Amino acid sequence: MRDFFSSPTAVVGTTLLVIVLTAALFGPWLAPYDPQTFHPIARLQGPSAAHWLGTDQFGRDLLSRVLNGAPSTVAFGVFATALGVGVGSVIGVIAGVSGGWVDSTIMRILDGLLAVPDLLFTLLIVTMLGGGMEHALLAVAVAFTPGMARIARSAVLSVRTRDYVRAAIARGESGFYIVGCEVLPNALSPIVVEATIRVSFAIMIGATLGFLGLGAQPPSTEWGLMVAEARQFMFRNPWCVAIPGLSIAMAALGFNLFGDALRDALDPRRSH
Amino acid sequence: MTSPLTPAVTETTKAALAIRNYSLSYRTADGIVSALKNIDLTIAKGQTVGLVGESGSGKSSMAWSIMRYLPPNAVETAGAIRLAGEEILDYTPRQMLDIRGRRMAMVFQDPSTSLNPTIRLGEQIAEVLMRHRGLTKVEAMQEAEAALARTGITHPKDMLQRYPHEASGGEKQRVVIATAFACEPELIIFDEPTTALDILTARQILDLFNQLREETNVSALYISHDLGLVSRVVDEVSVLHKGVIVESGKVDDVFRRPKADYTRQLIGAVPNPDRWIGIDAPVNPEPLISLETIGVHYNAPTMLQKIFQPKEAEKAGFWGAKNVSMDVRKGELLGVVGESGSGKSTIAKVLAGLQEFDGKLQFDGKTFASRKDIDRAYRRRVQLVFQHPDASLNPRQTIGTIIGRPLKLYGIVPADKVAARVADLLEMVRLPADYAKRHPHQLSGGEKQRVAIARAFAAEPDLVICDEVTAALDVSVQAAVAELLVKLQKDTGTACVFITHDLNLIRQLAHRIAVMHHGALVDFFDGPDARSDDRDPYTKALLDAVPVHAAAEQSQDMMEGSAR
Amino acid sequence: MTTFMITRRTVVMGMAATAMLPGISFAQSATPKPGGTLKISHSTRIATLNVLNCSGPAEYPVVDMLYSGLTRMGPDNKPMADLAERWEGSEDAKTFTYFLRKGVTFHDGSPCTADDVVATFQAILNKDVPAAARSVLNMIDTIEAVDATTVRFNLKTPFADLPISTAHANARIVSKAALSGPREKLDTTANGTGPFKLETYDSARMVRLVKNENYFIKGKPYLDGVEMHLFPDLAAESANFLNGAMDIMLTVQQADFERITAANGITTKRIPSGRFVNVTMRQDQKPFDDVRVRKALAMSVDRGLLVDIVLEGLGRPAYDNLVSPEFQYAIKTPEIAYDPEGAKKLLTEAGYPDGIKVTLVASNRPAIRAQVAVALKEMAKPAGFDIEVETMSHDTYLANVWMKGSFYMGYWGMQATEDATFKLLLTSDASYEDTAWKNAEFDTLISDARSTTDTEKRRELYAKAQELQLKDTPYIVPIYEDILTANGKGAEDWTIAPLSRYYYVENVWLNKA
Amino acid sequence: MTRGYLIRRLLAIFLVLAIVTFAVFAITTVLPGNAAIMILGEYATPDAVAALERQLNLDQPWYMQYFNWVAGILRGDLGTSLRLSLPVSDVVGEAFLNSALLGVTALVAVTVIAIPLGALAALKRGTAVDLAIGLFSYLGTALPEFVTATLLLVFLAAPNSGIFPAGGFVAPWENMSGFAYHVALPAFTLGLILLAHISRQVRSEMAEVLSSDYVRAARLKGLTERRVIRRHALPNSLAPAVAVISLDIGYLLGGIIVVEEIFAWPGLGRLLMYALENRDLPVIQAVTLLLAAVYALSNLVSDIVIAMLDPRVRYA
Repeated sequence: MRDFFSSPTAVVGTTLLVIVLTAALFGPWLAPYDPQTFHPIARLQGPSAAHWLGTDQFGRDLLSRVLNGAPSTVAFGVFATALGVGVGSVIGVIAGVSGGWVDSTIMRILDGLLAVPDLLFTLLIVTMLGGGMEHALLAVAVAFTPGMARIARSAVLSVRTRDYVRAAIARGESGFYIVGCEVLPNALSPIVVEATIRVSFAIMIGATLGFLGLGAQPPSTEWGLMVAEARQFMFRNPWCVAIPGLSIAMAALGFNLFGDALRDALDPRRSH
Repeated sequence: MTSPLTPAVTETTKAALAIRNYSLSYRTADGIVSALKNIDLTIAKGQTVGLVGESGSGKSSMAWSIMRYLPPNAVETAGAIRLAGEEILDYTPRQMLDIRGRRMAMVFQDPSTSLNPTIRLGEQIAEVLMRHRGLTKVEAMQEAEAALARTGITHPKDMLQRYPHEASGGEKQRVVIATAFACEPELIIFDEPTTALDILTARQILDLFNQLREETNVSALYISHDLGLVSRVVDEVSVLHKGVIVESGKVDDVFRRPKADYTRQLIGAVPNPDRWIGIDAPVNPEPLISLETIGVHYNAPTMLQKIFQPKEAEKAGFWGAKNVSMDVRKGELLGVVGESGSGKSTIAKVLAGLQEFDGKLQFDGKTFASRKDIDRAYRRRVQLVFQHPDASLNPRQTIGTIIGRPLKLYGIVPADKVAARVADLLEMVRLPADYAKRHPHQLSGGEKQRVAIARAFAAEPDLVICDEVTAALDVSVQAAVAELLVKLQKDTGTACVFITHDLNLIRQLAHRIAVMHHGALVDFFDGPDARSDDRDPYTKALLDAVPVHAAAEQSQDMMEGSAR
Repeated sequence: MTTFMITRRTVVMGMAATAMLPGISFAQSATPKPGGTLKISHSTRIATLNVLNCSGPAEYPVVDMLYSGLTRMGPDNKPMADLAERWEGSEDAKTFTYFLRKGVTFHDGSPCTADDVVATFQAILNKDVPAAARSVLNMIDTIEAVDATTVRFNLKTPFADLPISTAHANARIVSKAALSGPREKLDTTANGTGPFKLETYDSARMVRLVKNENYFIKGKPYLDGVEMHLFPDLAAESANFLNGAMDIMLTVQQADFERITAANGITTKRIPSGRFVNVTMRQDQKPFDDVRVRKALAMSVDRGLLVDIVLEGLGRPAYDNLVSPEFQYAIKTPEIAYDPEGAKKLLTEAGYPDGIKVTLVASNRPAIRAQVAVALKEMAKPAGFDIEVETMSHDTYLANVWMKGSFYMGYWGMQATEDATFKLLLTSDASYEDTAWKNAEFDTLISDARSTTDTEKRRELYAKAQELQLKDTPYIVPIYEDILTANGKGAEDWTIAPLSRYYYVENVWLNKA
Repeated sequence: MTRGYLIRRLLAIFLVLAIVTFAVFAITTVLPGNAAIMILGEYATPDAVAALERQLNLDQPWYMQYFNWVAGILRGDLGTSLRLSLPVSDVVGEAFLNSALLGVTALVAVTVIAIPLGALAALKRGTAVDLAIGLFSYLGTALPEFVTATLLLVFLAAPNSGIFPAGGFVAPWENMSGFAYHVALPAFTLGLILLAHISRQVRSEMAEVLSSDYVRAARLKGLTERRVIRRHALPNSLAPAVAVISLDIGYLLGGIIVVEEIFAWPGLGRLLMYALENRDLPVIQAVTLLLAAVYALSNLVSDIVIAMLDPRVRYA
């Protein structure tokens, strides 16, 4: 762990992540105002003593809205990824462990799904499902599944041929023990690393869907939606698009940097 | 420390390379780490000097220092390195650019990584000629062809057009050597040039080296961990230990009358085929396990292929083992030797139940005709130790868990006795009992291999298969592991199949030796008969290819004393 | 050039007296110069040119330029002459005769005659073909071509407003030939009698129209051509308009209006209109079956504030009357004060002392629906309404909520008449009757007003209908939205009718050096 | 790279496309609402909807619709847009061309900038230059297109002071400088993520190659640094970069949806959004098909390029 924090990537990533997660966990309680309350006399204002980050078109406090939107924005990324990674990993592990025709059938289908670009795939699914946060979450998860399955499979495959797994096979261990105690613990780190980085993509896709009107819906304080709603006013008060936009960037950056640092720390090839 | 051979000043000026009182350190997170201390080394014109040491001794750092190719965190604290009397420590990087490749060249350990995979071999030789001798591309290619021809490649013109992956390991190393000799340098550094090659190929490269050295009268620094090998090619040798040259001198002097303890220890660790260290042969040999016409076909053609493309199907895949029949006797140590790809590891996998096979295995009255038949009882009684201890121990488990696992799996001891038994096993392989709490990455390579061996013996097996268990270890560690195995065999009466490419080592240990080549069993004989005339020609070739250092036979007594 | 329409019948006179040929009523800023190409920006796609069923905000100006109707609604919201230079209605308001201009030709040169008119109206009435104007013309029994330039409509029931119905933007005259050919051709081609002809139809970027040299009003149009440029992103649209790339911004967003008004050389226009947002409350189920609950909600809406924050002040508070002051028979609607305390009391009376928890559905398009819903949620909170706003995509809304849900946001453009408004939403047989209000007395009032030709009598009937509506509050109508448009320097005489379906581009000219 | 291999790859692509279109079709028909309702909007009356459904053949069962659609495809007829009443091939063809202009501009710009940038970072590893490039690329990957686009609009296309137009399209054959002027911001937005991604990839590949034995060997042969970089290191770090670029085309195809929407670029992305909103199935199908085909083909092309760059890679 000492090595982990010796890289600037890890320090910056962890710092950002702590900020974002704090906002996600305690944001609604930290917010100085009710995020939905109108302040008709203080509309579209820049930062001031009363409103640290300014206000939006209804005079709602931007800081409070951003803090309030943190849980839904971050949770979206985390849960969509968790779901996609969970299902994808199970599929990938099944493919990787079974091998043979099961593996090749699963891989053919995954290749087919991977032929559709991520955002397009998500967009199709979410439109089919009819928009909304839950559907967007499901869509991102579904879109992540094939890629994650692939990564999980290759992680399993690379572990499967390690000598300690062979040793377990030679010992006559049960398949359950081999997968559970020998393969999975060692295949987990690439999956965890990938999942961490993917949270940042999920946050970005979620925000994009919110922006396109297919994700979170008013009066939600999801950050992508906040940018979309404020776009009309962006020349009058750039703060109301910049604040949620940069919040998204910060959250995505945090997960991204943290994931990369994690990868470096876990990859024996890179550490010396 | 003072070198025993302090050369005269006049000699220094004449020397191709003279290193004086040179020290090198690296700045690391843990502070400054010393790599080389007060090195004195002289290579006279036309002379070859050996630099021998185990991994971590600093022998590679020495090569980089001479080539002036050091990482940014290197700190040269003192000394001089002179090439034909010129102080190269003072040279600018630009000046060094003109010296490297022209006046000093280097041959690397692994030709498959030191050649650029995307550039044709011809260009890789020619670029040096164009750079240093100012030849045009056409001239350089002609010259490259000639250089390659000198290395004994049969169709040099054809070879120039190939990519590295289209050439064999030996051919690639010849290309590297041709490149090194291309500009007729004053000094060539050979950094373990045969380690990555097979026995026979290594021998050929060694011969080539000797031949070229005579032809060109080049000076050379030959870096190796292999004492036997060094004794065949060098005039003088320096032994490097932890960054310090502990001894140097004429090769015969050093090997016959080593002065430093470390040299003695090192020489003692070198396998000497004439020094038996194994246990006595079993008195009444009973077969334990027998292999009957075992065959393994990798990438075998599918049924469909056989029907529709019989021609292609014939060629598809290759035989890892073909029609191999032999037996292992109770309590004996059977050696299986061969070059890489000979099928020796395939036999290990078949025995360990890791590889599907044709034919039959007979074990204790039971017959196994397929991998699926192999039951847990068999698996308990036949244990496998892998080549790389790094890979065979699960990095996420503690040593205690790893060694305890067979105990639990096979119910060898009651659950509450597992910890105690693990401690016993650790002690048996000469490791402290508190290692049980550690993770593999906290152990050294030799210690990890001991753990792997302890795990195998934990199952109280009848047969332990050792697949190149010493190959990844340093010489001194190798010897200790081999001894440990013998001791365990003595204590437990377990039979052992010892798979190796090291003929010297196996002749010290094995009661019987099987020789494999291209998947087939070509020779099978009792250990003492290794040198008899009715050996297969391939066996003879292998035995001839293996270097045995000149001093070995003559100073046997003394070495035995130093090893114990 | 002017032919004032003098008819014997007061009823029609009442509406038609001020009808005049286009152009007359406009106070012109200077002598129009001919020539030039007008560039109009818009933000919704022109998906079809089919005049019979187009409905897009940017499709209306295009069909208004390409086609002419028998009559046309003027900027004063009264029918004026178009292809018909005059019309007569019978005393019982059951027979109407239209007299067409002579010598009018379609863009391809073929003459426009009574046969084309008959074919068009028959097509509109044909139930097998989608036609947006059918609901305002379904009282027509038969149409006959009396001669080449005279058409007679025989109605099933008396209907005094027929000249307004025939001015419907989707009731413009299409040639008989086009109607008998493949119907899809109408989507992408146009052969009308309007002031402009179609040159390029690229629905993804730009629709380009060119001057109809044979337009039936001599000397018009002034422009050589008109280009409709599509900018799906509002910010991009306003930026392009402000930097002078576009002459006219068809629709200005409230958020941008002040900024654009302040820009140099830009003239913005605010046209008060009867366009409104309404809250649909299903009255055959709880809790909105109780008029006190509806009244309580009405009192929980701060209409002035809504106009300020949602419309940026560019509209007027409405007090639940579907009929805005622009209508001829609009009554003066009493104001409803924002009174959450009173609303709370009313709710308690109605048996909801702990307030009401309801879900208000809003489509995400246009954004105003969700904005009003979100604002409503905040405003009604102190009164005890715990409103959860559920915003959804428009297609889901149309498929699942619209006409089915119990509490959702509606958004309607201004209708041509009181009759059209009430027949759209409130009468028992209204096309989009989505509240289950169904008031027999109200139905009678509307149907009586239809067949009455006396203006005062109608005023009385419509006043009663509006009062009945206000008494029962079938809908919350919080605001009327102004139509906002803007033209850049040099684009003269640009205007939009309050009905927002009529643009009079033939009067627009470019005053550029 | 045999002909048999190419044929098999192409067949696989067709199979994938068939799966994709069938899936899209099947799901779309399960949804509530259809093109008729969307066309008529809130002016829909049941009989008008029924009439339009008949006209658009939406009253047929979905498998018949799919069958007809596939039959049309096989005849080379992509059908007619339900919403726009124009041949799908025309609508999609023009949009594709416009998207290709944007996409290729972005991709070429990114490739030209990202590879030297990544190589530079690798060569200057650990220095301020590396840090700056790293920071930039991390920021680039963390900004979703709509945020980048919005911020660019605020700062570079503000109405009175703006340097660039806020959107719109000028065809290069009409006016080249106009095209460049209009394509700048959308291409930058589209390229930012890729730029970051590719330069990072090149950096890490290059760093790996630079620490490889053969680069060390090349240096120890006394070759000039210039030759070591250009002949030995760079070409070998390109093959993986090409693989990343082809994967990134997937991002690009997703990104154009947002970018075209914001910058009023009349391409496939905007067409797709419009078709999705209006349930215009033939257009959705054609666009999805096209995007998936472009992606699949770009993967194939990248594999071929990689095989050309790296003689070790052989396909059979």
